[in-house]
This record gives sequence, C-alpha cells and structure tokens, in this order.
Amino acid sequence: MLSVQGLESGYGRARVLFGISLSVEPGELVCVMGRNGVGKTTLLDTVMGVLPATAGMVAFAGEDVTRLPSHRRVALGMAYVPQGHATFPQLSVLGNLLVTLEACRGPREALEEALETFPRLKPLLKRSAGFLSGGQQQQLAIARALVTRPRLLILDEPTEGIQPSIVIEIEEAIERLHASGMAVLLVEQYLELALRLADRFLILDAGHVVHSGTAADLRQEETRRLLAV
Amino acid sequence: MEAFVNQLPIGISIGAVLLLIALGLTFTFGQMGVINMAHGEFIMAGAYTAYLLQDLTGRMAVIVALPVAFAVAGLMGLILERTAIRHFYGRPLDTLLLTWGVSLVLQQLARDLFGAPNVQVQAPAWLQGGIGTLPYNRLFIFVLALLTVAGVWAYLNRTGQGRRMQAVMQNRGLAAVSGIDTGRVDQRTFFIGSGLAGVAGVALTLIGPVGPTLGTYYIVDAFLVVVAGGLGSLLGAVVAAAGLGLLNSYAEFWSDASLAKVIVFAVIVAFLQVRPQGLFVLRSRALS
Amino acid sequence: MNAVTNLARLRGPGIFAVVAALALVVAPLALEPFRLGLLAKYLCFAIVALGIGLAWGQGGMLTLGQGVFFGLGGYAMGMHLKLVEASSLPSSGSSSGGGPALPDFMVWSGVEELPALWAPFADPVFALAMVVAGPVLIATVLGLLVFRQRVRGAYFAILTQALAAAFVILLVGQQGLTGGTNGLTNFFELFGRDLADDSTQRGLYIVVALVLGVLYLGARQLVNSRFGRLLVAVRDGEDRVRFLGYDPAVVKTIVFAISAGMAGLAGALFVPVVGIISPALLGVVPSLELVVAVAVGGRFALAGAVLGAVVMGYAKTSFSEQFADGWLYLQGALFILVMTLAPKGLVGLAASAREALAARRRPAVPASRTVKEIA
Amino acid sequence: MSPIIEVRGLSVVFDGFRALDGVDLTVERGELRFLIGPNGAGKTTLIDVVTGLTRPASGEVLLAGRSLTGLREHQIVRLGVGRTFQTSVVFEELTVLENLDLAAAFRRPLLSLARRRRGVSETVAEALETTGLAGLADRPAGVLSHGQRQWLEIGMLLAQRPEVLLLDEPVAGMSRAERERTGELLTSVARDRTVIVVEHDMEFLRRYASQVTVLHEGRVLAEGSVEEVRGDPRVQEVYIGRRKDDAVSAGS
Amino acid sequence: NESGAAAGGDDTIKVGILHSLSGTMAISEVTVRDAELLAIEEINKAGGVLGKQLVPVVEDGASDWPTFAEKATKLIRQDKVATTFGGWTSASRKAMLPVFERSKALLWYPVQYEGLESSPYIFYTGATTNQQIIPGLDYLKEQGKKKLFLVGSDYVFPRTANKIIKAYAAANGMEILGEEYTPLGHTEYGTLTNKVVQAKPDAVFNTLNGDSNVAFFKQLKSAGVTAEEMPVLSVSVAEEEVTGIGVDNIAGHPVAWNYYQTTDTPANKKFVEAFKARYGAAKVTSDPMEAGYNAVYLWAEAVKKAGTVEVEAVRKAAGGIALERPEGLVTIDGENQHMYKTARIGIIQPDGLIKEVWNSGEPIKPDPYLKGYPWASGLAAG
Ligand SMILES: Nc1ncnc2c1ncn2[C@@H]1O[C@H](COP(=O)(O)OP(=O)(O)OP(=O)(O)O)[C@@H](O)[C@H]1O
Ligand SMILES: Nc1ncnc2c1ncn2[C@@H]1O[C@H](COP(=O)(O)OP(=O)(O)OP(=O)(O)O)[C@@H](O)[C@H]1O
Ligand SMILES: NC(N)=O
Ligand SMILES: [Mg+2]
Ligand SMILES: [Mg+2]
Repeated sequence: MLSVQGLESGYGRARVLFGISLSVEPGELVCVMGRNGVGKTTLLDTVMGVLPATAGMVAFAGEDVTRLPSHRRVALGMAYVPQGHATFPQLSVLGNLLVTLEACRGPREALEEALETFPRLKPLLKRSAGFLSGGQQQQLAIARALVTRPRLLILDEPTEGIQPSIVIEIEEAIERLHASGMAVLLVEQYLELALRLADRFLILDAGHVVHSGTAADLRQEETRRLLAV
Repeated sequence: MEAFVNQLPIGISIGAVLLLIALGLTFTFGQMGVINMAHGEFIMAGAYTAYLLQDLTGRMAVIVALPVAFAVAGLMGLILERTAIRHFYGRPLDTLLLTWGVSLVLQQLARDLFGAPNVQVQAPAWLQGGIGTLPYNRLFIFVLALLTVAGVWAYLNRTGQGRRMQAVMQNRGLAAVSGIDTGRVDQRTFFIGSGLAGVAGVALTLIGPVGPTLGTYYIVDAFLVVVAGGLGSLLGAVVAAAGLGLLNSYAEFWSDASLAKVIVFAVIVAFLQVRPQGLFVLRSRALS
Repeated sequence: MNAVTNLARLRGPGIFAVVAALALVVAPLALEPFRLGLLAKYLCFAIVALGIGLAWGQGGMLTLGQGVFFGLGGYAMGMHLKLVEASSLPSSGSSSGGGPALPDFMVWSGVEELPALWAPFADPVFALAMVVAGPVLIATVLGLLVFRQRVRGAYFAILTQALAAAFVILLVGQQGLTGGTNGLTNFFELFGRDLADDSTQRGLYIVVALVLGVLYLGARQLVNSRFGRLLVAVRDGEDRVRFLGYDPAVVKTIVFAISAGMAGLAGALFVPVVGIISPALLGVVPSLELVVAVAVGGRFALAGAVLGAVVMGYAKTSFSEQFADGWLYLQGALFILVMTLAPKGLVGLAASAREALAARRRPAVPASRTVKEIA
Repeated sequence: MSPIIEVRGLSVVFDGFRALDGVDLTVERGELRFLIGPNGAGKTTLIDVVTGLTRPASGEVLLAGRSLTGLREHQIVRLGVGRTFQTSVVFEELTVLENLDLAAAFRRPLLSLARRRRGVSETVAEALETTGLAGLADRPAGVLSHGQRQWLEIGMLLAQRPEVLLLDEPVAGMSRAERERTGELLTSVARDRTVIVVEHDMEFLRRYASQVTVLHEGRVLAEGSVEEVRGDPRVQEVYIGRRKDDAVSAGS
Repeated sequence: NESGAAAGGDDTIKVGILHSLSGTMAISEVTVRDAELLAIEEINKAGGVLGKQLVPVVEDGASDWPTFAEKATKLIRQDKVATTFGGWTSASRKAMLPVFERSKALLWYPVQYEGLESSPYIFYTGATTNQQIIPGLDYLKEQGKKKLFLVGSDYVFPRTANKIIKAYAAANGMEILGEEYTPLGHTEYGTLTNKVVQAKPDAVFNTLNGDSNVAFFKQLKSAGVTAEEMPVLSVSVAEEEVTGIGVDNIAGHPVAWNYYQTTDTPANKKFVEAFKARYGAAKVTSDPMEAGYNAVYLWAEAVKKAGTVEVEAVRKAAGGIALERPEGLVTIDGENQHMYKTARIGIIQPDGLIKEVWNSGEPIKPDPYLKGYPWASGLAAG
C-alpha cells in the first residue's frame, strides 16, 4: 500500500530524516515510535507531501507520489490527522467535515459514519470548531480524516488531549477500521496502546530507523530502553 | 428634519458605493489577508472597460459592462495572483508593497493607453432623473450593491467553493492535507475579489471621473470599511459601509467635506476603542 | 571557531565605520551641492525609515502614517523659520501694527493676527523641543488608545493610513494656520545662516548624517537589548507575552513613540534641507513610499531600512530624471522585482548570498550531529 | 491563613452556552492539585478565567484572599500566577534561551531591559537544565518539535518563578520517560509552591496526584484522593470508561 | 556673463519644461507640456532663437510640490537651462518661487491664478483675477444673477478667489448663499449638491479643480439641476476637462477664460491646426495650453530683443513686448510681469467646444493686487 524508500527531508538546510524506509501493507497497522524530536512528525509530513522530500521515494498503491501535491495524495486515498488539534477554526464542526467531504467528492454516508464513530460531536455540529475544547477538536480532526474513507489513514498522536473513555473508543474504532482492511500508519507515545494495536512498529532515533519489528519484539527490554531518554 | 430626510438617501448611496468597492476586498483582504493596493486599479480597469464597451454597445453599455468588467478585472487579479501574490501567503502584510508597485505600473499603463485626461462614460437615458433627492443612478448602484452582497453571501456560505475558500484561509496546511487544491482556491478567491472591483468600477462611471487615478480616490475608505466591519465579515462590511456612508453625509452636511473626513476618522478610532476587531469579530480561542 | 565569531562580530562595526566615513567625508567632497542636497534629503527619509524599521520590522506595527509625525516635526521647524523670517524682513505691507509680523501666507490668507498656536514657535528652543515632543506625545496617546484595545495587524495599518489621510485634509483645510496645500516654503535663514548658501547646505548635510548615525547606533542597541527581544516576542505573539507578565501595549507604545520621534526629527531636518514642508509630503502615498523603501532594503534589519530609503530615494530621482514620462513603470517594477525575488529585501539578498558562499566553503557540518544535539 | 486559590461560584457563558456553571474550588498552598474531566468539561476555561484570559459571567477568583476580578493578564502574572497552554505557544523567532530569559526578566524595571543581556542568569540556566533543552539553547524556538515545545513552555513557567503554576496538559505528546521527569519535577516544585495540573493521562495521575478535582459539564462532579475519584462510578461513567483492564495505561 | 549659464552648447539653448506627468495633476498638465513642446518645435523649425536650436529638458513634477522645487533646482543647477516653463497649481508655483528667486532664474507660469503675487523671476502668462474672475462676476451680474453659491477645491486658489468674489458681491449688491470646499480629488458630491439645491442660488461660481469637476457635474446633472435654471460658472474647466466630464453633463454652463479653441483669430487657426496635426485630430486646445504655448514665444521674443538669454537682460527686454497670439494681442506688463489679456465668457456647446458669448473688447491690464478696484482694498494687505 505505502512504500517509503530512503526518504530524506528537513527544514531549510537542517536535515531531519536520513534515509528512512518503511512499508505499510494493505490492512496493516504500523506504529512509529520514538522520543520527542526524533522526526516522527517530519516523517509523516513528508509522506503526506506537506514537506518536500529531498531524497528518496514515496509510493502509494503502486504509484510514485513523491512529487505529488498533498491534495492529490488525498484523492488517491491517503488521509492525515496532523499532530495537535488541527481544525478550520471559523467553520462549524459540520463545515469542517463537509469541506473535506466535498474536496474528495465522497458520499454523504461517509459523514454519517464518521459521526457514528464520534457521537459526541453530534450535539456540537453547529459550533465553530475554534471554540471547541482541545479534546473535542482532536475528535473532530480524526472524524475529518475518516470522511474521506481513506485506504491509508495516517495519525500523529491521535489520542493526545482526549479523555480516557474516548481513547478507548478511538482505539476500538482504529481496530475496527484496521480489521475492515484499512491500512494505518500511527505515531503514538502510549506504549500500551501501540502494543495492543500494531502489527508492526518502527523506532526512530535522530532521523534514522533504529529498530523495527513485530509487537512481540517491542516487549523486549532492549526495545523499551531505546524509547527511554 | 428636512435635512435629515434629504441626507438619508445620500448617506445610503455613499454607503452603497463604499460597500461595492469593499466587497472585493472582503475576498482578497478579508479572506486572504492580502492588502491589495492594486484593488483601486482593478476598479479603474472596470471603469475603462465600460468606456471601451460604450462604443460597441451604446447606451446599454453599463449593463453589458458589468459581467465583462468582472471578467477583465478578475483576470488581471488572477495574473497578479499567479505571478506574484502566491509567493507571499503567510505574510500578507508584505503584499501591500508588491501590490503598491503593481498599482503604480497599472496607473501609468492606463495613462499611456487611454491618455492622462479623464474619459467620458455616458449614463444611459433610463438612468437619468430620479425620485426626490435620490437619482436613478444612485438607486442603480444601491440595487447593484444589494444584489452583489446577496451573491457573495450565498457564495461564501452556501457553496462548496465558498467553504473551501474559507478553509484555505483559516488553515492552509490542513486544507491541503484535507484534499483541497489550495492553489486553485487562491486563484479563484483572487479572481472573484478582483472581479468585484471591476463591477464597482463600472458603477463608479455613473457618478465620478474615469481616469488613471480613479482607484486612488476610493481605496483608503474602502479599506476602512473592511476594518471597521471586521476582517472577513460580510455582515460587518455591510453595516460599516452604511454607517460610514451616513456618517459622511451627515457630517458633511453639518460641517464641510474636509471636516467630515476628519470626523469620520475620529469616530472610527473611538469605535475601535469599543470594538477593537471591528463590528463583527470572527473570534477564536487560540492565541494569535 | 571563536576567532571566526569574533571576526563576524567585528564585521558590523567595520561596515558601519566605512559607511560613516563615506557619508561624512567622501560625499561632501565628491558631490556637487545639488546632489549633496538630494543625498541629505534621502538621509532624512532614512531617519524615518529607521523608525519604521523599529516599529514594523522589529515590532510588527505596520505604520502607514509616519508622514503625520514627519509633518509634525517639519511644521514645528517650518513655523519657527517662518517666524524668524517674518520678523527679520521689513514686514511686507503688513498693516497690523504692534503685533508680531505675519508670515507671508497668512497675509494672503487674510489672517490678521498671529494665531496663538504659532507664537511660542518663535522661540528656537521651544520649536526644537516640539519637533520631537509633538510626535512622541501624539504617538503615545494614540498608541495607548489603540494598543490597549489590542488593535493590531491590518487594523493598525489601515488605521494609521486613515490617520495620514485625515491629517492631510486637516492641514489643507486650515489654510490660514498651516498654509494649506502650499505648506510652508520660502525660508531664508536657519539660526542666522543663509539657507541658500552652499556651505550652510553642506553643514546641514553633515548634521543630518550625524543624526542618522547616532540614531542608528541607538536603535541597534535597543534591538539587541532584552527590550529588543521583548519587542520581537510582542510582534510574534502579543497575547502570549501578557502571560510572561509584560504589558504589550506599553512595549508597543514606547516603540511607536520612538519611531514617531525619529520621524519628527527627520521632518525638522528636511525643512531646511529641501526648503519646503507641505501636506503633499505627509499623506497616504508618501507614508506608504517610506514603508516600501524599508521593505525594499529589508525590514528585519535596521541597516536595511536605511539602505532602502537611500536606494529608493536615489532610484526615484534618477528614474524620473532619465525617463520623465515612464519612470513610474521603473519604480513599480523595482518594487515588484525586489519583493518577489528578495522577500527579505536587499539586505536579505546580501545575507543569503553570504550564506550560500559560506555553505560552499565549509562543505559538511556532519548533519547527523546537529540532529543529535537536538535529541 | 487563607487558601492560595479560591474559586467562588464561577460561571462562564459563551453565546448562551454555559462552559462553567457555579464552580467552587479551593487550593491550599503547596498543593499539587489535579484537575480532570471529560473533553469540554471546562478545565481550560477555568484556567483561562483564573489567568484573566476569559471574563466570568459571575463569581470570582481569589488569590491569597485578593480578588483577581478585572485584572489584566499581565497583572495577574505579576501577582504570581503563571500558566502553560494546551497547545504550546512559544516565540519562534527567539532562541530557546531568549524565550526563557524573557520569562525570567519580567520583574525587572522596563528601563533596565534596554541593556544587552550579558550571560545567562541562574534562573534561566536552571530552567535550561531542568527542561533538558540546554543543547538547544541557541536554536530558534521555531525548530522545536511538539514535545520540545511543551518542555520549553514548562521551562518558561519555571523561569517566571510564580507562586501558583497552572499547567494545561503538560505531558500530552511526551514520551513515557519524559512524563516521568515532568511528574517528578512538578512534585518537587509543589513542595514550596502551588501547582494545578490538567491531565488526561490516568497513569500520570495515579503516580503523582494526591488531590483530584473532577469537572463535568461545567460543574465540580467529584473531589478527593486519586483512589476515591477513580472509584467513583459517576467519574467512571463520564470520564474513565469501561475496559476490563483498567483504562489505557495499565502497564507498569 | 552672457554665454555661461544659458547655453547648452554652442548652437543649442536648453530650456526646462516642468509639469506633472504623473499623479492627479497629470490630467491637466500633460497637455500644457504638449503645447509648449509644440512651440519649441515650431521655433526651432523657424531657425531657433539667436540662431540656436532650443533643446527642451522635460522633468516630472509628479503632482507633488516639493518635487517641483527639487526638479526646478535640478534644471537650474544641473542642466543650467536658460529658462523654465512649468507649473499648474498655485501650490507648485509657490514651491518653485523661492528656488527661482534665489538662483535668479526665470519661470514662465501658464495658468490662471489667484493673484496677490508678483515675483521678479516669474512671468505669469495666464490670467490674474481681474482678467478672469472679475469679468466672470460682471457677466453674472449682467445676467441678473444676484444670489451666488461658491464651490471650490480646498486650496489657495479657490479660497483666495472666493475672498475676492465675496468682496465683489458686497460691493455690487450680490448675495453669497454658501461657500463650500472639498478636498482635491473628492468625488462624492451628493451632499454638496443637496446643499446647493436647497440654497436655491441664481448661479454657482465653481473653482473646483481637477477630477472633482467630473463628479460634481455628473452628480449635479443627476440631481436634476439644469444650466437654464442654475448656471454654474467655472474658471478651471476648459475644453480638455469637458471631455472627461461628459458634454451631456455640462453643456449650457458658462466658463470664464481668455481663450477658447473656437476663438476666431488667424493665429489660433494656425495653432489649432498645428496642434491637431502634431498630436491627433481628436485633441482639443484650451486656455492653459495656449498660455503655455504663448510663454515660449514670448520668451523667445524677449531673448531676440535682448540679444542674449541672460536672465536680467531678458527680463528688462520683456516689458512691453506685444505679440498677436491665438487669443489676440498679448502684451507683457513690464512692471508686474503679467500679461495684458482679453477676458472671454463662453458657453459649453453640445459638441464639447466652447462658444464665446461675451468678451472684454480689448486686453485688460493685469492687476494682480487689484489696486484698481476700491472694493478690493484690504484683500491684499491682510
Ligand atoms: N519548522 C522547523 N524548522 C526547523 N526544524 C524543525 C522544524 N520543525 C521541527 N524541526 C526539528 O526537526 C526535528 C524533528 O521534529 P519532529 O517534529 O519531526 O519530531 P517528533 O518526532 O514529531 O517529536 P514530538 O514527539 O515531540 O512530536 C526536531 O529536532 C525539531 O527540532
Ligand atoms: N470562546 C468560546 N466560545 C464558545 N464556546 C466555548 C468557548 N470556549 C470554550 N467553549 C466551550 O466550553 C466548553 C469547555 O471548554 P474547555 O476548553 O474548558 O474544556 P476542557 O475541559 O479544557 O476540555 P479538554 O479536555 O478537551 O481540553 C467546551 O464545550 C467548549 O466548546
Ligand atoms: N492656479 C491654480 N489654478 O491653481
Ligand atoms: Mg511530532
Ligand atoms: Mg482543555
């Protein structure tokens, strides 16, 4: 589904990623882990085309998308929930969902579906997204990605700022989507959550993949050490 | 009392002119944050379009000119956006300088193309005359302003394009990863905003001079309207335009035109004391 | 490593010294009086630009109304010169016996008695004080009013633009008091020296250059101080600054007032240099031109503001001399080119050229190290 | 002695929506108080009111017995109340060091700020050390990653040396190890100052909290020790949720 | 010192042309420049002055008074021109005046103005008040217009003109019903029109300048005001402006000048033909253009008479020079350096040209300080 090879990227002249390779098979859930500042967000941004790749290749569904603008990648079936409560603040909650739906010409049912996953958004539909609480915004952000009915869902710390009971629901939702065949690329700091969800994981450090393997590997002490400061 | 009644339509019609000019700005300035100093020259382009068309279409020129001027000025805006403005997103205030340069060039261009003196656009016969102190041409501008406002409102709030436009302006990066072609949206926004300037230009031929410096006469007031109304707020622009129009007309009646301008300024400063972000603020919880 | 940074640190003062020597020694010797006068004029604008650089480049306050402060300073000086002239001339046909002699324009405007507003400006000390105090006072009041209410960004820009427009209209409308559109002109002497004299003009040039130099150093000090950092913080996140315990309104007002004071001083110097102060110099367009000049030079560096003012002044003069008919094309094209090709202005262009050069010279900062440092 | 923070009958209304509805809260000096509750419960709003960002419809906040009503944000900071933001905001053009230095310098007279900064003050050096940002001191804050920004915010708050620290989800996005560091840091700060933390991380809560206040729909739903609150069925119902293996952060 | 400052080279003489080619005033001033350049070409074709060809140095005053001063300085000091033709607004003239006086250089100013000035280094080839405004008032009085409304742009010419008008009215039993000023470039005349209509004057005396005239007449017309019931006498609207205002909006209203394109003199026939041949058949000629055109010829004549371009000699020689010009006989008054000019009242015709309906019969002696008008005493002295 997604294949990344020798990816390099960064900001201006500061390089952050040094030849990252990874792949996500259809229906697979891959979790990227690593300490703060190692380049997880940079990796996802580059995969989505928010940042240009300075070297390497990103392919999606067999197509080379390395030079494609973000919106074309969305059209191909990639969806992205960026880190940190990203919304269109002056659009209503419904407007936030609609605008995404219209941009990818999805069916109205996709919107209903997304709202089923996040029922707490329903009473808020008319409110401006900018006035929502942090956690409400984050729920909206995930719902917004879901309305595109993506083939690959990319999530950057989706549970950040969300109350425990909803984290459970999100986890279940991801599990469900994953089970229904959606590929997922997830960045997550909660180790336990990652362990429960991931088929495979990678650990980044200083812009390199320093470890990758299955969930079983991650339980090992050595791996845990890699994640510690 | 008689003065009060007589000045009312004048104030409203000044407001209508201001609104018509400011409407284009609610797109380029209000939505995109671009302080487009060339907006005045797009107005001028609209006026010259009406001038050129009157030989072809005779006295219906004003009507025919409206859509043509929209397209002409819109196209000019589109070119400006493609060649220059698009490098400036994220630092909108800087566009002021760029567009200021463009405005100088366009003024000089008009001078070379049409000559320095004013040209004449004949008002059609059916716009001659009026009811009481309200001439038909003023009425025409008033109706045109109303229709344009309604159109703009519907576009922004009732169409997907309008929604996408707002999304891009509120969070460009998120819009892109939500599948919106931000480049297209920028072009469209600028096209429409500039096109509306063209429409205003046609209307202005009915009441004012048509010359290379036409745009410069209205630009400061138009920006004031947008600011007093609140950036990006359509309702605010409408109310502010009406308010400024009335204030202008009454202040001028009881003092003189020069003093009226000073009074208007003082009132706006005072007003921003009460409502610092304009009449209708698009608030947000986030820190700037 | 240390030597390199020391060298780099010396480069600033080095350039400053070279420029100062050029301006103070070479220019007065090399340039003919007319050209030197023009240069003095550009330097006056550079002083205003410096203030804009502070307020806008550092503080994020896009002020489109600096002409107002320039005018306040200029008129203070102009009023003084007019009064000196009126009292020294055999009062031209003035029948109003007793009272002080009237400036020429009051006579033809039908003003019969010296307005109370004018009287104190006969005193050179008062006039010179007002050159700075007037603009600072007005900027402070306006600043406190608008900044406390958190008027900012485009709102502030448009508001100051409207201020310039209103100010000009007010000046024009009070012909008897201000000379109306004509402004104040026809000055003969400054502190007893003949203004038409080339040596007076040369002296004036030196004064302007010195004032600019001193203000530049002062502004640099301010920018590099903690206050300067605070100013940048206010620019980038005014609301957040409040939660650091500072009042952004005060910070902004101070800087706005400083920039206004600079503009006032520049206006006062401009009057004897050019020989006229009129509303045409103060309105929306000239105020905007100065901001444009700052952007062309590079608004994030004070040197850029100064450079921009001089370059734009020179460009305007020479374009309009060479191509009286189409010079606006050239000037417009210049803005457009600079803004698109060098968004950080001429200074930014120089900086990035230097950086590119440096990058070529030292090929590889092991990139992974930079990242490790961060992690 | 009066409590350091006392919130009385606080209500906040946005366009008819009651974000806070008669909240009472008392925090004693030297407490490390946790504030939890569902998304949209009003936690951030409460902090906004205490720090002057939002004006309440009714009720008041007392700092050591003194009403904060009507004070502007910077005045409240000057009285010794500091905060961080849920979405961190730092000055991207300033270096990490300058960010911290500004935070530390607000008590100086404005005029003294006109001098250049020479060296690094002890407070700032300490903050650099605690936050682990020493290596990044001279980098502009704009280059920081999400987690690093969170740390810088905490550092700025520490550098302010406030009496009362309000932190809005400080560990969100932090790795596990950093959460621990933050927890310990807050515990030690709370020894001589007062800390109020909003957090959703239940493990973090369990390890570092003593007193917990639960907000729900703008009201105080429960208050007590961690154990009491976690055991409260209403809290489980609206907030913690039902999963057999005890919420998200079961592992040890 | 004969050769020095004046000559550009051995066989050429440089002259300065200084008008606004950009900004609001460009609309008017460009045409004056064109007329002046035409005169220079004609003189050159006829063999030049003192056997030398004239070389114009054109500068842009940019509608900005300090720029006029700067460019004047440049022309004098750098280009060392023999004389300068330039200016339109009084403000630009006031800004240039000290420059020319200090440098003892010559300026030829071609536009009607408010008087109360007489600089030894300026020749005024347009009308002063007693050659335009007072005849205009005489005409209105003759027509039985007793109640006037004054409308003007907010600057020195209209304000001074109106002062004179008020003094005239007081002395002649006329009533001033209102006096209104608008900023230059003002385009919103609804309120002013309303005030005028409500005051019900017999006539309006209009000293608006520039683009404002377009807005004023358009809006006056749409308010239903006609030239028959309320004529608007303008002193700054000439053939050139009529096109921009739109003939429909202004036809029938009177204007006061010294020259119209239709003025019937042999010299004018030649001028109009030459101008159209040079700049296009659609172009019109107007009073300030003619005054600029005259200025070049008058200066050339003075130089011929003096035998040199040296300033003091030319000034001395200029007094008394009389030439048949398009407007008729023009004589330089050596005392105040203004011209004897014939006053003419015209009515704007539906074809955009102006038909003369009254003239003063003979050139009127210029009287910038209105010393010959008892009612005007006290105007000049303050
Ligand atoms: N805009 C930027 N400009 C320059 N450098 C940046 C920028 N954004 C991030 N960086 C740097 O790139 C590196 C990787 O950042 P990134 O945001 O990808 O980290 P991360 O792994 O997502 O961290 P976190 O867990 O804190 O979110 C960091 O060291 C950071 O300093
Ligand atoms: N300015 C505002 N206008 C309208 N509604 C608002 C505004 N600010 C907050 N709200 C509403 O008030 C409620 C409380 O929000 P608040 O941010 O305090 O929640 P919170 O407890 O911090 O939630 P979270 O845990 O998700 O951060 C939310 O429903 C939010 O939508
Ligand atoms: N002299 C004039 N018309 O200003
Ligand atoms: Mg990240
Ligand atoms: Mg919150």
